[in-house]
Parts: sequence; C-alpha cells; structure tokens
Amino acid sequence: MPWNRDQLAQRAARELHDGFYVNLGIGIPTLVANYIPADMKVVLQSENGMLGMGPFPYEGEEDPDLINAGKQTVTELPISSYFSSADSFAMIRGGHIDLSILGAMEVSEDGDLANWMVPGKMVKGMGGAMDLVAGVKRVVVVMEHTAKNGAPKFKRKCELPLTGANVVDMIITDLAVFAREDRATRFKLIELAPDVTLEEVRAKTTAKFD
Amino acid sequence: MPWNRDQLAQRAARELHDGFYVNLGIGIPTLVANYIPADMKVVLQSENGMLGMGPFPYEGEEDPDLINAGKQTVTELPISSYFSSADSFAMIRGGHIDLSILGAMEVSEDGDLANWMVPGKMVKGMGGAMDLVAGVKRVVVVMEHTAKNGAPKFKRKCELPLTGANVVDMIITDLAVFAREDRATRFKLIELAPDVTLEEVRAKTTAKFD
Amino acid sequence: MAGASKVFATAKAALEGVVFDGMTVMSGGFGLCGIPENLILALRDSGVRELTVISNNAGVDGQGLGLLLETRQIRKMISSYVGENREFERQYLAGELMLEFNPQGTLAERIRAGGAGIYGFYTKTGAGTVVAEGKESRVVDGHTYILETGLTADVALVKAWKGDTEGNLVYRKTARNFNPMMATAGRVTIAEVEQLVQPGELNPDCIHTPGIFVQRIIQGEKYVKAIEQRTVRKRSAA
Amino acid sequence: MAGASKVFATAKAALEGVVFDGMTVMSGGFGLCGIPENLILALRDSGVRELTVISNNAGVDGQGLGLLLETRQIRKMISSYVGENREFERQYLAGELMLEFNPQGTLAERIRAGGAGIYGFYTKTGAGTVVAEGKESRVVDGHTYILETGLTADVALVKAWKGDTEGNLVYRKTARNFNPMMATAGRVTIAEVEQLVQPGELNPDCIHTPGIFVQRIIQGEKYVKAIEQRTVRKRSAA
Repeated sequence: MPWNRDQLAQRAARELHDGFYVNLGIGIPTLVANYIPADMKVVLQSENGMLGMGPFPYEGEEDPDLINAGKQTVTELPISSYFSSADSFAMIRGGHIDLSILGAMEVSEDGDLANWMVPGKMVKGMGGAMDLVAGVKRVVVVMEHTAKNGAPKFKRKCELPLTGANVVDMIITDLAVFAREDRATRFKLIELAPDVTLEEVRAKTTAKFD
Repeated sequence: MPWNRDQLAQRAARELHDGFYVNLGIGIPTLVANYIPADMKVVLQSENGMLGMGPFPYEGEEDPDLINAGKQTVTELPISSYFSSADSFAMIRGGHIDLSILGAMEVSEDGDLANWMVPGKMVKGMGGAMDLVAGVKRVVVVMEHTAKNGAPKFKRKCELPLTGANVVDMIITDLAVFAREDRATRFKLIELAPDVTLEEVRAKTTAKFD
Repeated sequence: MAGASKVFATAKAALEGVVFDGMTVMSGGFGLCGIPENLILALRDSGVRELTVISNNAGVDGQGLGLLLETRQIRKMISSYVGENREFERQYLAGELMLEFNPQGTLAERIRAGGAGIYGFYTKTGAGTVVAEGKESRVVDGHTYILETGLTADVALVKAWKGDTEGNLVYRKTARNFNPMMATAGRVTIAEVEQLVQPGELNPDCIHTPGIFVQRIIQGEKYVKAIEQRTVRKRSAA
Repeated sequence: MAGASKVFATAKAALEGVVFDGMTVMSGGFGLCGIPENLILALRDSGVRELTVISNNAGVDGQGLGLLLETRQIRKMISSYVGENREFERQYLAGELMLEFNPQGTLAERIRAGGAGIYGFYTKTGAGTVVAEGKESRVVDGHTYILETGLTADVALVKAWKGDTEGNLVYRKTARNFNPMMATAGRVTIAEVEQLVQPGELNPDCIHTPGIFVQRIIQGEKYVKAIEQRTVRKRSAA
C-alpha cells in the first residue's frame, strides 16, 4: 500500500535531527512541520527572509508583513529573526542550512533534480529552488513515484530542464526510499512502503539503484 | 606665504557641497570637519561602520564602542546609523560617497596616489585607503608640496607603491591647488597660496601640469 | 544644517524628473509583501513606457506590478518567479513581454553586488542548468561556479515601515526582503514609508538602510497590504 | 523543544574540542573596539600554536591579539592595518611572523563571501597596486577589476553586546565592525556577549546575526573595553 501525503511527510520528518536548521519546500514538504517530534528542536528557515518560522496565525491575527516563501501568512516565535533576501540566500548558499526537503518532477540516478519548468508550458520561474539545492548541506526529495501518466520520475537522466546537477541525497516516494552516502555513490533502495514489492519498484523506475 | 595646516583644511573645506556624504582621512583631512559652513549639511562617514559622525565627546562621555576610523572616540548625531564593515565598504566601493579627502606621500601627474607604504620601513598596512580611492566619486588630496628633504611630491610617476592608479581629482598643497575636470585630462594649476609664485611651484614640482 | 530636503509630498512629486521611457526600475517586495504600493501607482500614472523592471515577482492581476502590465508599460521583467498572473502569461506567450529568470538568491546577490561596486561574483547556484548557459564558469575543488554580474537601475522604488527625513529606513518582518539591496542599487532611490519620523526617532543600531542610499522619501498615502495566501489555524476549543 | 544548549559557562569551556595547532581563526573587532576579549584570553591559555589569524588589526602590545603575539602563538596574520604594535614589528622584521595585507573593504567582503558561499568577486579596489599582483583581472567599461576569493576559518571568535541562548546577536555602535561577517564564516562560530538574554528579549527586526551562525555562546566574564585614542572636546564655559 503506497504511502499517502501525510505518511510521506511523516517519513521525511525522520530525516530531521535535533538542532537542525531546515528549509521546507511548498506542498508535501510543508506538511513535514506537523511531524517534528515534540522533544526535538528544529528551526525552520523561510527563504524570503526569516529564521524561526512559526505555525499559521489564528484567524484574525494574520499579518500581511509576515509571510513564508509560499506567500502564506505565518507567525513569529521567540527565537525568530528577520533579514533581507540577500542575507537569506547568503545563509542558504553558504551551507548553513542543514536540510532542505523539496518536491520534484524528476530525479536522475546521478542525483540531478528537475522541479521548476516544463518546456512548452507557461514557466513560472525557479524562485529559490536552484539556490537551495546548490547551497543546503543535504537535499531530500519527496515525490510521487510516477507521474500521472504512469511514467517513472526516478530515471536514468532527467528530460526536463535541471534545477541542479548532482544535488539530491535522498528520495522519498509513495513506494520507496532511496538514499546514498555521498554525491559520488549510487542510490540504494533502503525502504519499501507496506506491501510494495521490489519488483513493483523496479518496474516503475528507470534509474539504476542498488 | 605657504598655507598652514588649518588653512589647508579650510581650503579643502571649499570642496564640500550642501548634501554631500564625505569621508575624511587621518591628519589634516580630519581638520576639514572644523570648517564645514554652518548653513551647509555635510554628513561624515567613518569606514569602520558609521554614517553621521559627530564631534569628539565631552570629557567623561567617551564610549569605547563609539570610535572613528582613526580609533578616536567620537559621538552620535540624531541622523547617525551604524553598520558592519562589509556594508560600510559596500557603501564606499559602490560609489555612494561624494567626496574623500586624504593625505598623500606622492601623487603622479596621471593622478596615481601613493600614501600607504615606504619599502624598507615597517609597513603598517593600507587600511581602507585603497577602497576609498577606488570607490569614492571624487578624491581630493591634501599634502605638503614637498617632502621633508625638499623632494617634490607631485611628480611624473610615483616611486612608492601605489594606493590607487589614476584616482586623484584635486591636489591641495601648502603652495598651490591643482585640479582636473576628469580622469582623462591633465591637472591644471588653479590657485597659488599668497605670495607664492608660479616659478616656485614649478621648481618644486616634477609633474607636468597646465 | 541645511541640505535640500529629501521629503516629497506625494508619490507623484517624488517621481518627477527621474522617470523616463526605456528606463530600468527596481521594485522591492516579495509577492505583494513589502511592495512600494504608492510609488507603483504613481509610476503607472506617470505614463512612462518600455520599462525594464527588476523585481522578484510581477505582482498579481490588478495589484502591484500587475498594474503596469495591464497598461503595457513593461517591456522586460527580470524576476525569479512570476506565477499567479494571467495578464503576464498572456503578454509573454504573445511575445509582447521579455522575461529573464534569475534564481532568487542570485537575483538578490546581483542587486547587492550592483550597489556594492562588485562587478561580478562566482556562485554554485544554477551550475549545470539553463541559468549557466552563455556564462563563464570555473571549477574549484570539484565544484562548478558560474559568474553572475551586478545589477543597477535608473530608479529603485522601495517600501519601508518607518523612515526619517534623512532617508534612514527600518523594515518590518518579512516585508524587508528585496528592499534593502534595491535601495543601494538605484542611481536614484525613492522610498515610501508607512510612518515618516524625525531624525533621532529610529535606533541607530537598528537602521536597515542608512540615509545615504535614499534620495527621495514619501509617506505613503494609503496602504492596502494585500495578503496572497491567507492561511490560519483554528483556535483549539478551551 | 530540546536541542543541545549553545550556552557555555566559560570562555575556556567554549573553546574545548574546537581549537587545534595550525588552525585558522577569525577574530572580530576594529582596533580594540568590539574585540572578543575573553575568548582571546582563553585562546592564549589554550596554548594552541601556529595559528593563522584573520583580523582587521593585530591588537596593541599587551592587549587583544597582542597577547597571542607575546606568546608566539601566531604564525600568520591576514589584516588591513597592524600599526601600534612593537612586538608585531619585531617578530615580522625578524621573519618569525607572516603577514598578508588586504585592503580593509576587500578583507570585509572576502569574509562575507566566504560565509555566503561566493567563491570570489571582482572589485576595483587594489587594481594597479601590489594587491593586484598574481591575481586575475578583467577590464570592463574601462575599469580594471581584480578577482578576490572568499575566506573562511576553522573557528570565528566574535563579540556582541547582547545575545540570546539561541545565538541571536545584537552589536552596539561601531563595535559591530567585522563581527557580523566573521560570524557567518567560521566552521564553528563562538560568540561572547556582555549580556546573555532569553529568546524573545531581542527585537527580531533588529537581530544583526541570526542564531544559525552561532554554535557556542558565553557571557564574557569581564570587559576592559580599552580606548586607543581618547579624544575629547572641552565644555564651553556656560
């Protein structure tokens, strides 16, 4: 039985460690915040210029000057600080963020990531995604194992334009988890969703993995 | 009669304009602050990280956290702001300061400036001088016309290591003032100190000037 | 102390004499957060055309820079993300609008570099992607870096929370975003603030933009401060 | 929320396990203003040797980094100005100490670049001087720019006015100087503060160094805060 969205977020949350500074992408990655263990300290960075992002505000307490990178209203914590976008991306590019959890359209067996554009469709822009994958210490992708038409998303080479080359450290799909020790080694299948077989994963994956 | 230190500072102060942001070097340039006309607004920048530098504090009111680039105690004004050294030199390098008034050991006829090192003597370092001459819109040098041994300081070529190449716009010495319209044209003698003759200046200058 | 005042009465007055057809404009903000609302309106009303606009986003339909898209005053955008804008999409797909995408951090750093007198810088961001195409690169210790150059503008429009008559600015929360760098990169920088105060009222240790970067300042007439994604949580029943 | 505490009881404890012979250390401050007094003392007492120290200045005799010169723990300085220091001069002229001069703004920017993941940047500063020797350069629009590279350190020692237990820092007046960039460029950054406070006590819009950059923090035991040039004016008789 494939993992659902919340289970994916829950699985991704297991990659968090005490004391981590983390940037969460839009979509399922945002849900990871709901699964931070109560006894663990994780500080969320929002690339528009905030460290120590709090939960959504109570109704009526929304502040238009306080949003996250998804332009959603959020709140402040006692530990929060604000800074400019230049300082925010200096933080990201400089390798100060421990972990980034992002969505993906395609990941290649070499760890290339494509998640920002589909040629021929209207292109909205890469936002901060290229900076995040280039700068954050560890990049975890959370995605459906296959596209809506059934095509594998973890493949030999990305066909879509890249967000970054050789930048992914772990891939969590609804069927399985792949990880590699460093960016010179191959991905290894380390977990299967309940009742999902290796054969099924192999059939739906064109990337080579161990 | 050659100008004395205060007269030099006074002459240099005539290069100030209303609304100018100015960086003053150590020595005679510092004295220029005493001759800012009362009806003129000039904001002083200190490259260690302050805009809107005030006068020396009253005795007993010195603050060790409030010094200028010469490490002298200074004061704050209502217009003051503080920033990091990176931001300070971004301000300088980015061409936001209107005028810098500096001392010099030598200036060449091409506007090269040498004011930071004498080979064979202990070298203290360039501090912010190279950044200032490279970044500030207009650079005015205030210096004695000749060295203590009588050697000309405004010369064909600098013999000392440069602080910057083709960076000087005006030279104010105790004998004369030289200026040029831009950094592609030659210096022109525009003033003589009282009772100083063109012949004397020519005799004590090896630089070509108009 | 005299000095020509930096304070202008209206956004319209603040733009006079410094805007022209074909100019490059920087406009602060992230989404609709921290955008110079009043100055954008005045820029639209000035009627200047063929603008190159450097801004992280392009507003939404009918708000922010979306207003200048409706009137077709923008020829080219330099941005990192332009979603949520149908008129943008229409003009772009019709070939009426040019678009240069920059990664968000690269865009922020290019603007900082422009204001800081840095010709260019080497960054890993975008290496191996279309962003690297046509750019110089170098490999250091196995990492590929691409050369990105500084950006400046004829006019930078920024929005702060408070500002004093000297042009010192303080931003509020995430409305800071691109405003501080843009303030440094405009040949003329015009700031609008919610509260215009006197010198001495801002804490000099907490001024985000020193007055040297601001040539003109206005107190904005009114602020909509629209929210794009109103997300809330329920109060748990007590 | 748990998280290993960043707070250490003493300067000595804060250095344990992160200092070693031959390491590169950044040390904040301009002259004696804003220097990490307590951490420098503890670094001296740790006995580590063969240090490369990146600091705008080298202290004065008997104060600041002058203490590490006396004990011959420094092998090399990267600075912009080292006057006012006889022991420095003696060691340097005797060939016992290496010295690399950087223009002050270039030094500040190199440290910022190191912390910001920028491999290098092109600056006009130093073009046509000895600083440019051996460096790449390029001419753009008639201006010569030289390539300067980012700097990082094994440990950065910084001094702030206030800091909270999360490592958020606020500097005071011109004691800010090199501290904020160095905080970003240390693989381990240790901050000492005059006042250690709880989260929530600092204004989040006015935090100069976000806590992410600070791995360890102490409240300094005592502060001398020496003045190098005590300059005053007379009160005019009333």
